[in-house]
Amino acid sequence: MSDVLLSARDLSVSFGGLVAVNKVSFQVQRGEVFTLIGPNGAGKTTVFNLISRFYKPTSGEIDYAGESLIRKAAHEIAALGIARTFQNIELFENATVLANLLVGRHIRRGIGFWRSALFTGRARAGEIGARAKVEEVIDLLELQHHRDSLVAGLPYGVRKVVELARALCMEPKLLLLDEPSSGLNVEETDDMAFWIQDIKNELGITVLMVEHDMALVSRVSDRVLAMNQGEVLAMGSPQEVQAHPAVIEAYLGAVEDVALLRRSVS
Amino acid sequence: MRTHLFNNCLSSMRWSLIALLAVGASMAQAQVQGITDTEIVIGAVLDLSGPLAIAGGPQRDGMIFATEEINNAGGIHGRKIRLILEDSGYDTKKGILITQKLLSQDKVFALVNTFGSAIVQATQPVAIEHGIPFLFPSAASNITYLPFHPLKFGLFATSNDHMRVVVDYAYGKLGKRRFGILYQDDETGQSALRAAEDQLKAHGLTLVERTSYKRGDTNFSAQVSRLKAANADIVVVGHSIREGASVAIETKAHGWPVDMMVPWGTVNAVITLGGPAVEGLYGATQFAVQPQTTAFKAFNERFKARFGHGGIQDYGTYGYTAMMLFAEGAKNAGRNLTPQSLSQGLEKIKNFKTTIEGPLITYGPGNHASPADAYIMQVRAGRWVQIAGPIAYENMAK
Amino acid sequence: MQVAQLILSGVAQGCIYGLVALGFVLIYKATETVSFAQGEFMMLGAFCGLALIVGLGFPFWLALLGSTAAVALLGIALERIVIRPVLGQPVFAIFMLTLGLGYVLRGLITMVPYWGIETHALPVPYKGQVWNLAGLHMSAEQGVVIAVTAGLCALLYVMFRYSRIGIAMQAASQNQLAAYYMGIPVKSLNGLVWGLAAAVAAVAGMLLAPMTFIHANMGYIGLKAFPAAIVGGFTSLPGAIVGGVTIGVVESLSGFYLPVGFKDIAAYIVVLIMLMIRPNGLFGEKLRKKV
Amino acid sequence: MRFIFKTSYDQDIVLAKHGGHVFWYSVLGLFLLAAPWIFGEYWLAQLTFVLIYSIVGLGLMLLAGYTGLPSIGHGAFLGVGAYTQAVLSNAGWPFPLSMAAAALITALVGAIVGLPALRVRGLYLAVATLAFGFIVQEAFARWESVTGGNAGISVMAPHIMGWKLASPVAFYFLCLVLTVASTLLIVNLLRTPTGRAFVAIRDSEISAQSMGINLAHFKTLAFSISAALTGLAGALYAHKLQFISPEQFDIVMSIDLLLMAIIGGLGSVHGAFLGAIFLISMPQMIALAKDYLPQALAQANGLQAVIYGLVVIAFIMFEPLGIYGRWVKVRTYLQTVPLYRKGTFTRQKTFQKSDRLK
Repeated sequence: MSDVLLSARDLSVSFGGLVAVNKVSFQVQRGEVFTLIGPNGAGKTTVFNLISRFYKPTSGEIDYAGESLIRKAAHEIAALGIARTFQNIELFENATVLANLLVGRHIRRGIGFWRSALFTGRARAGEIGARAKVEEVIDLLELQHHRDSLVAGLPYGVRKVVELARALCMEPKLLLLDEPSSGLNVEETDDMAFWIQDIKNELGITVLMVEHDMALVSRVSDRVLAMNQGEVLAMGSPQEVQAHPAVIEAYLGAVEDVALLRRSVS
Repeated sequence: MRTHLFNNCLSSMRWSLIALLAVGASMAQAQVQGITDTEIVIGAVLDLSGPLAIAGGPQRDGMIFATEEINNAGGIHGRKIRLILEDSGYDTKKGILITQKLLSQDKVFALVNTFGSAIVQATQPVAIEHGIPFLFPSAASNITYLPFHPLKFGLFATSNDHMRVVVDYAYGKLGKRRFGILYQDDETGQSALRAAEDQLKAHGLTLVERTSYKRGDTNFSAQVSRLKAANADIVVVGHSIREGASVAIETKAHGWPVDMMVPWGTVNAVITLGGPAVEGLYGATQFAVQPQTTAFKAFNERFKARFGHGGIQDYGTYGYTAMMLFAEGAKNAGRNLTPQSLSQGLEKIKNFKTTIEGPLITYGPGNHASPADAYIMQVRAGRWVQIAGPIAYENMAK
Repeated sequence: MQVAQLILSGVAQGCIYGLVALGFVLIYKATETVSFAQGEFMMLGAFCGLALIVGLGFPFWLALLGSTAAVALLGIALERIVIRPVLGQPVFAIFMLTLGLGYVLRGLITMVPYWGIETHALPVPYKGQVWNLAGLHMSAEQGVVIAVTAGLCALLYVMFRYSRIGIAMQAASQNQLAAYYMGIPVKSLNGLVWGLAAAVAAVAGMLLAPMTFIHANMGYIGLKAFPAAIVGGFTSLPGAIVGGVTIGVVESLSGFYLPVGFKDIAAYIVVLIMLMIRPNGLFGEKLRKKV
Repeated sequence: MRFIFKTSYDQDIVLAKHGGHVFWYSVLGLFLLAAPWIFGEYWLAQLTFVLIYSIVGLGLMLLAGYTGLPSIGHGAFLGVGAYTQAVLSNAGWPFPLSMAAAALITALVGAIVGLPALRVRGLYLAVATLAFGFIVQEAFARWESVTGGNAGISVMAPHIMGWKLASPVAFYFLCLVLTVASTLLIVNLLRTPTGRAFVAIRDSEISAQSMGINLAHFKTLAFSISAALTGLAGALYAHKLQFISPEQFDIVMSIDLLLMAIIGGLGSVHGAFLGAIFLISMPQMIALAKDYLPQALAQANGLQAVIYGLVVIAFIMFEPLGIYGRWVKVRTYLQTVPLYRKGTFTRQKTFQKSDRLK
């Protein structure tokens, strides 16, 4: 499979002298699950934030489906078909799950201020269409009985799923998952793995994720990229990367992460 | 749209009804708003909590005192006055709402001494529209009696008149030539400014410096620097009480011994606040608390007994006079009291004067103007002393 | 010469703004809330001092301490009763809460018969004295304001730098949760911070009183302390004073050189410009949310 | 307890969710239509003010409640609308035109004031709007050729083609129509992508962006709509008071408006109305209460401020969701009694959200 969806070339960013990401290059193939691993502060999330254009790279290029992301604004990324979730959940706390998911349809709203204000027939049709799509996702991720509850009241695990659902409602081509299993218990992690595979196989969505739980990583990833202190350590199949001496060394460097390497922590 | 039209004419009927009530002449006594066989309801909108509560408080006491005197003396043709005092906090919106309440809820017969130019400007039309007499408002501008209307009567000296008196006095008696003015940045202050400029023009002079402050300002050093830089030999502080004292203090802080005048607000507060700094300050007032005639002394003792704190003063005298003036007009109107008969009753008043020293008040058909004369006062040894008056300004125009 | 004179009086006025702003910053740093009631604390401080001097015949300096202490206690009490229960609610709600607090405090003062609605002069030993330094006139009032402000800043600096409690406060203001885990009693610290802020405001009130007068609405000067705090960067203590002085001087100069009216809005124009070009103010730190 | 079985998506979209809604809102509607014949002149005037303030409340609700952008400058917006209306209708414009102009001009001003919102938020934004408020008020006082300066200007009754809405009743209905229109506008926005974008911005700017929401566009939009409604209310306000002067649109007015929204209940359309009712009726209630209070207390000037302040404090401490929030609880209780579970509404304590972090 030689069809590249996203490619980063010599990506670097530094905040006030501190180099967070240094000359990182990688390519994400269409239809694969590509995972970034590495100890805390390795710069994985920073790479995500570069892709979603929250940060501006000091140098380097990011191309997505043939066009450069560098010249895009943060809010233009979604329209290209890139959705993401966040390490520590960024949901719309004081809205219902339903409302959260409907926001996912924003880029496909197709009506402006005046049609909204007057609630024209087209607005109504749009609403019903959006709702139909949202319901599909709700069924897929089994959120039915949370539909009308406020996010603020939901347990962590469910929120994690809601955030995933919200991303799926965007019908993205590329899905960025930032530590999808963090804070989940074993069963929830299991579901998550299952869903990630579904997303890849059933929905045909390419997934780029950051993950600590190596069990999950090896289970769903096609390829893994290990980072440390903003630099690429190794890239390849999960097994290869885990075996890679540099990677082990890096993890041993940070004791608490050895634990993460060995067993999956909730 | 039809409903609109419908309501429109319906309510226009209501309006004409109110008008009829107001005109009242043809109607039975009982139907005049605010009048019963035993009672006359009077409304007053004062500033009791706002920035000018310093003046509103004394006014309230003056009005209450007058009302009690009248009622104790048997009232007016057998009717006692019921005085409804409301607090506007010197807030225009609040003033308007309260006035609407007095008119349509408390059903007052007349509004006496509404306080504050902006509030008067806003509420006078409403009252007149209701056919309710709008009497003796404390607004230092001639809108209190102009344009002429049978239900409008002025008593409060206009800022223009007093400013002109003050300017004349400073020019003629004090030989001042370099006038600087520090006026409060609102309508009253600005019209005072215009009056000063106008009167100076009559003497062939112009202001050497004009600067303003906002109500509640705390720091006047910039303004005083300006006046000092212009080397004024007298500073007129337009429309203020608290600020007058502040400015006096500020000039001392600048080591600048300059004469100062306030066209009104000769209240003791200025002295208690300003202390030695206001010694020698000139001021003008409409009703003087001197000479201390025996009659006045007795009056003031009664006043003290009633309200405690240091006897009647400037704004108190105004409130008192306003109520007495109303009573006089109502007496003249006779038992059949309507807005019209009251108006005619007031127009009968000639050379009216209360126990308190003041200009002789005279109204007449077509003349509801406030008296223009003023007493010139000065702070001497820590108290206001009357040094001239009552005098009116010389109108150079004529 | 003229300019120097204007700047001098601007600085004096600015110190008042600065002191009130100092209260804002203290509270904001510690609890990330803004107390709209600072101005009212200032007003209370002045009234309290007046009561002590006129009523109980205290000497000025003693009254200064007395009212400062009293208002500080009030601050602590209010934090405990009103603010602490609502911590965790949106910053904005707490802001409105302190607004309501301001209404109540101002209302209570005006409810005191006669006394409350009247304007009072604060008798101080140095009243009316004027110093003449090299052609510059400075009233003793202004001098005292500047001196005390400087002293107060030094005091606060030392306290935050060296005393354990000061350091604890700093820690808490950096990261409440972390500080809490480190065993710092964050809650009672917040109480102290409120007390401190109230105290500073009270001092400002006592200093302002001789220059202007004491009345229920004198607290509105707090509105000009907001721009001061923003200009200084809402998270910097020295910034508050610098911001205050900046505002004061700009006002004084615009009052002299610019046409009527500019003096009154100078502060707000300055703050808008600042927000446009440098939202974090002169000394504010820039923080970024981690996602 | 009422259970609603949903059979179509429409049921979540339509405004009246069930028969109860239909019934009660029709009752309210009839009451409002009959009001002029139920109330005397004075109370009708109060009701008219309630309507006018409700429109402001809606605007403020959209901005502060739904988009999370606090404004202490709405007094100034009200002023811009009022002055535009005063000047134009005195210049002989028919009221539909002048009111449209008032709304439009205020919307433009709002868009400008919104500019800082693109860079700063929370407290900083609040101060920016505060500063703007002062500057605009100063402009009213200075621009004498148009505004009449501190002298203020009196406003003639709304008129069109010679027909004057001079009577309080006619004017009441004008306010009623505009209030209903504004309400529909807001609820429509809130059930469509635009409204959800506002909420998204309120709760998490960062993920709103990653959902493809253009912050600059929607923040400016929120400010413009809010300002437009406030401007429209200002136009009505000008006619109702018949006289406007700069000091009417000061900081105190802005704060009152904000408190109105808070007390009514941020983030609920009902709140806008409840808040307005509170703001207007509170002074009346106190006036009535005065008759029963001891003289010394009743005469005290600060009483109103104290009560006002206490109410605000009480609401934020015990009922952050405002009057509407309280009502919801009472209603749920009545519906579920005796099955009502204690603590149905207990909020879990959240850690303080940092406002410094953007």
